[in-house]
Amino acid sequence: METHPVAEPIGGKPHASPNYMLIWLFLFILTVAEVLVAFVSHLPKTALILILLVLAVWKALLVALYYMHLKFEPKKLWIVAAAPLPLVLILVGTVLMESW
Amino acid sequence: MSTIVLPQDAQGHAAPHHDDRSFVRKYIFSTDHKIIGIQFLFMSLFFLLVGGILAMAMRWQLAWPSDPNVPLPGGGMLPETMVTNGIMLPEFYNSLVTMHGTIMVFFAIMPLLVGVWANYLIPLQIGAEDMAFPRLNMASFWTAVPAGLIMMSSFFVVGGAANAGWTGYAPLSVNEVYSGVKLGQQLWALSLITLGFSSLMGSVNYITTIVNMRAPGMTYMRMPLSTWALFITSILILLAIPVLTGALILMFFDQTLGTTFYQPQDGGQPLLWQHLFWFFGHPEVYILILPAMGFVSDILSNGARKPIFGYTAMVLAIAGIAFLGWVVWGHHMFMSGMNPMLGSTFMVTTMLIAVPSAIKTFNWLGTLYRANIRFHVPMLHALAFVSMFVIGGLSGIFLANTPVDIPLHDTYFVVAHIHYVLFGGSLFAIFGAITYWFPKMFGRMMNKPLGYVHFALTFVFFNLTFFPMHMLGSGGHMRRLYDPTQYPNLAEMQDTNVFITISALLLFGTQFIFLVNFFWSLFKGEKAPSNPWEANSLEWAAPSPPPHGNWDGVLPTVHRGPYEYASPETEADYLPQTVALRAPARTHEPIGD
Amino acid sequence: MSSHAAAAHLAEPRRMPGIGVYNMKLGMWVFLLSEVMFFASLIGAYIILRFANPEAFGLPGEVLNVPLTGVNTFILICSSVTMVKAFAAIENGDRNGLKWYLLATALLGAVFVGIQVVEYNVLAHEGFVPIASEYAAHGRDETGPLVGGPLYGATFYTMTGFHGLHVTIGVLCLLFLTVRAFMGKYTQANHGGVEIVGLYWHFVDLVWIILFTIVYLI
Amino acid sequence: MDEFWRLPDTISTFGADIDRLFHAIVIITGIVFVLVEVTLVVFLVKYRHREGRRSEYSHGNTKLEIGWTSATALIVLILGMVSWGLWQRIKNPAFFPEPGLQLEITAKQFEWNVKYPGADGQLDTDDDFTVRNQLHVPANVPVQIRLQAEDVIHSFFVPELRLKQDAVPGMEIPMWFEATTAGNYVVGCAELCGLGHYRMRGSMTVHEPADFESWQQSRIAAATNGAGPATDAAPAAPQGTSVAAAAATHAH
Repeated sequence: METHPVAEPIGGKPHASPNYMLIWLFLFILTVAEVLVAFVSHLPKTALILILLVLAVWKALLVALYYMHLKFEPKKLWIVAAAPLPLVLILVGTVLMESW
Repeated sequence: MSTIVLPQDAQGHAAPHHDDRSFVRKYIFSTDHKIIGIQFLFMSLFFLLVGGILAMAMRWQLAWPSDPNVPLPGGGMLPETMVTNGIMLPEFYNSLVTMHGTIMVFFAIMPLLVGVWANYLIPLQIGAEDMAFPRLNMASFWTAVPAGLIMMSSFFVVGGAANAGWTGYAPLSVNEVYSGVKLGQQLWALSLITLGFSSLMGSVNYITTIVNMRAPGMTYMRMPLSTWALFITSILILLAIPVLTGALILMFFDQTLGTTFYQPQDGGQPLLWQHLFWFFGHPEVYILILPAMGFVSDILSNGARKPIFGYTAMVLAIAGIAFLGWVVWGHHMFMSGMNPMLGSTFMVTTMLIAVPSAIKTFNWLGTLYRANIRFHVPMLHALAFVSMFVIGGLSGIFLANTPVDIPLHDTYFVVAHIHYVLFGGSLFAIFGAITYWFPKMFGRMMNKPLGYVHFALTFVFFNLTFFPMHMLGSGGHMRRLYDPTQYPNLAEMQDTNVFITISALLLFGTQFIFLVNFFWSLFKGEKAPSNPWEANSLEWAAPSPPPHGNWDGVLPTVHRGPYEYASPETEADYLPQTVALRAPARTHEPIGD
Repeated sequence: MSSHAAAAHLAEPRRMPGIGVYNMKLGMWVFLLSEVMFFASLIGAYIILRFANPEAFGLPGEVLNVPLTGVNTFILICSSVTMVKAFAAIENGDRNGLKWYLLATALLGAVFVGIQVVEYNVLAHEGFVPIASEYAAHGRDETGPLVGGPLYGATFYTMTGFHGLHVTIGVLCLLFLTVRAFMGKYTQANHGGVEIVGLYWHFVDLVWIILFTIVYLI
Repeated sequence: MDEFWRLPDTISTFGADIDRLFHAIVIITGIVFVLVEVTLVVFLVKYRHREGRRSEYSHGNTKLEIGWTSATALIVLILGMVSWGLWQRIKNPAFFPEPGLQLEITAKQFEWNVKYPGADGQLDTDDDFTVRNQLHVPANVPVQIRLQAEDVIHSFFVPELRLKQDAVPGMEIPMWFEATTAGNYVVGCAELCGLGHYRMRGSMTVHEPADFESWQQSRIAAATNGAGPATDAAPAAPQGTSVAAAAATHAH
């Protein structure tokens, strides 16, 4: 039922097509790296958690930017997509403060 | 009276727009945003009445606790598990407390502000023919209805309705060993989860509509403040409701599966519920006031016949309140045993909310300065909002201040505060909004004398009911007490409780004037012109009531902001957004946002 | 996915430009934001509970089968790439590619859910259950002492379970898309549905990436 | 002013500070309240509709707005700063004074069980004794209390002490006060805790230090005389189950 008053054709503007298989390879390597970091390395707990979180966020960003095409969207949509992130940080941050 | 002829006026008097939808498609499973708004209006007015009746029963008990000489009127009709020999049982009183809060917050005020007006006003005020997703909109209403039915049904199940307070603090709310209520508490959680889906569908719709479907010339900074407030409220709903849903799901698992998220056995955390609930709950509080601020701004500017003072500051203040709403939830938990450093941090963020609130209040006063004020009924309600919201806001400073909150927390001071904001604030704004947009919704004017009487009595009895509660609270009167006379220090203040109850009964009785006026005007009211208040915003350019599709196929073009009253560009004291003064205006209008 | 009838007679004058994406896509993005908050609430709960009772949670790999889940993660990542390939195909007008990539995505998603069901089954037999009174997980060797506590089971099943529910819904949507693709409903000019469901599917993948790290590896 | 607000006379050392802050806020908010409401009424009368009048065409005044915004921000920030220290002093265990008496209160539906140290003055030893619904403390001695709950959340509230603290199951929350005036007061529960919430009432007796000593001795004597666990039902407490519950009160 929705109308499409904007110039964009349905399905999005034509955009540069990234190499999806390369992203897939990256995701695969990062996943393997995560498992290795968690089980093979003998890092201190805090460093381990930090490295794992960085790897996870890296993977999540790859998915959001390339597979969800955020990289090729109007900048205004970036604002929309980023809106809940500060709130998530506030919630998780306070919860951590409370726990310590 | 007016020198302006609206282009739409001609269409409004033309042959009615042919509509071949069946009755069911038109009025029951309608996808028309206006019908859905009206459906929400009837639903939430019903729940407002239910919530009011529950409050009256509570007040009766508080004034004459367990007094066989003053039995609860109608108590005889209730089963023995609620009222025995005219004496209300404590478990039923706790259910009343819980259900009054839950129903008023989730099924009366929230849909009255958002469900009704976001649906009805947004497309009209931004110049769209309907919502972005009309069928999703219909689904939103038809999800809210079963949620309400589930909530109401809990009164009739074994053990009665939920009785752990509207805040549902765990472990009382998750373990029937402590509360005596199992099924009622589960239905409570289930109903709110269901309602969450309804709100979510609504807010996705409102946001998309406002972002993508504004009429030509309708830049963001030309939107009426009602729409701005509803826009930001939708964002709050979108991001806050899922947190409540998550928290309720964990609660439901605790209640049904035997998990222990919120129960201290095996390491569960009762405070976890409070954190999640209030992380949702404080944005929720602003969901319940921001739209009211928007409506009041529209009505006030119209009644004052003057542009709203500081439009940009008003928009920024709404956004500021909305953002601060996310970082203050801990002020509900000052006494909860939360880390005291967090308490101090939350105090400062909470007190900062005074800043945008003050901006709004002063700007409303600024709007009245050197104005030419018409005291129509909606205007009176809007003015009552301003003066009552000031009291609610100022009493909030007491509660935000951590040391002062120590004696006041969980007392009637809090009850007074919330009712000054939610009744004195939101509900006055709702009365204002209903009386203001009634002609647009139903094509008929509401009765004026009845409107004035209803306003005056409501204003007086409201203050007589809720102001003394401040003093009860600072006197040490705890909330949610079935029988305050059990405490010798509170028994001394019993005459105040009686006074409050009598005022509350009168306040409740006064509302029937409104109901009579509403239904009488619905059928017998004077026919309304398309712009009875001589207002500027787009909805008044459509016929009253607007046809399906709103604009008869031609989107209105917007030339200016919505508050151009007393503009030097025209003879009349108002200048609608659609009126082009300099031809050809269309091509000269800036289109960018 | 949409009818242009309503829009047609309102074509002039044109609306404000809006955000630059069509309504359904904006709507899906907006909806995903609320999903972010939903999972944030579950993760926040997990953090509070875990910090409050570190001893109630097992070490990585102690109870949970990480190799199996690693394979499952790989499957979900693969399904994301087939999804995006499906979208790329129809963008280029390759309707045949769309069909088979969509089918592959749906199947991979179903395999993910299937493996999760197997995983749950095995774990439940090992005594790793969400119900406090029946928790009896002894870890992977089944002979050691009791590992973790009921909260471990409860948070694990809640977080992965709600993700699994999302995957299941996604598979159903994908099957719907596949059927429509085989009926030839999507064209190079009109394939909004593929993009919308794709966004949802990638988001579900994204959530899994975070959950896998938090639940299984930390 | 206290008459109007019905604030009971405070009997704790920090109570007077809270009251001072309360009164300061009453004055600040009172001024704002009067200013706003009077301005509102004056505007309503002065600028009411008259034939031939036209509103001033103005969209605001940026200077004025910046002015009142920063004034409000300044006032609330000062108020916040002033309250910061007092709150930390009352609630942050790092700033608690050296206790002269340590007690443990366990709340449960619907009673307060107060555990006193026995002759050794130490909690968690064999000679501790528990009294139901009766809190006895000496005047002018800092009392530190470990607050816990057995079942649901309760909230310890003595209006005269200006002290309130939730008791949360699974948590042990410290709180302190120093009473200054001997007398009898009421301990209430401020958090909805079930159907008996309204009668979850205890009594607090503040003794002169010497009297407290003798009260404590009599209790210890009663406990060691083999009269069973030292229990005590609150006088005239209207609990339906009071006899059974009193008998069951544990001597840990």
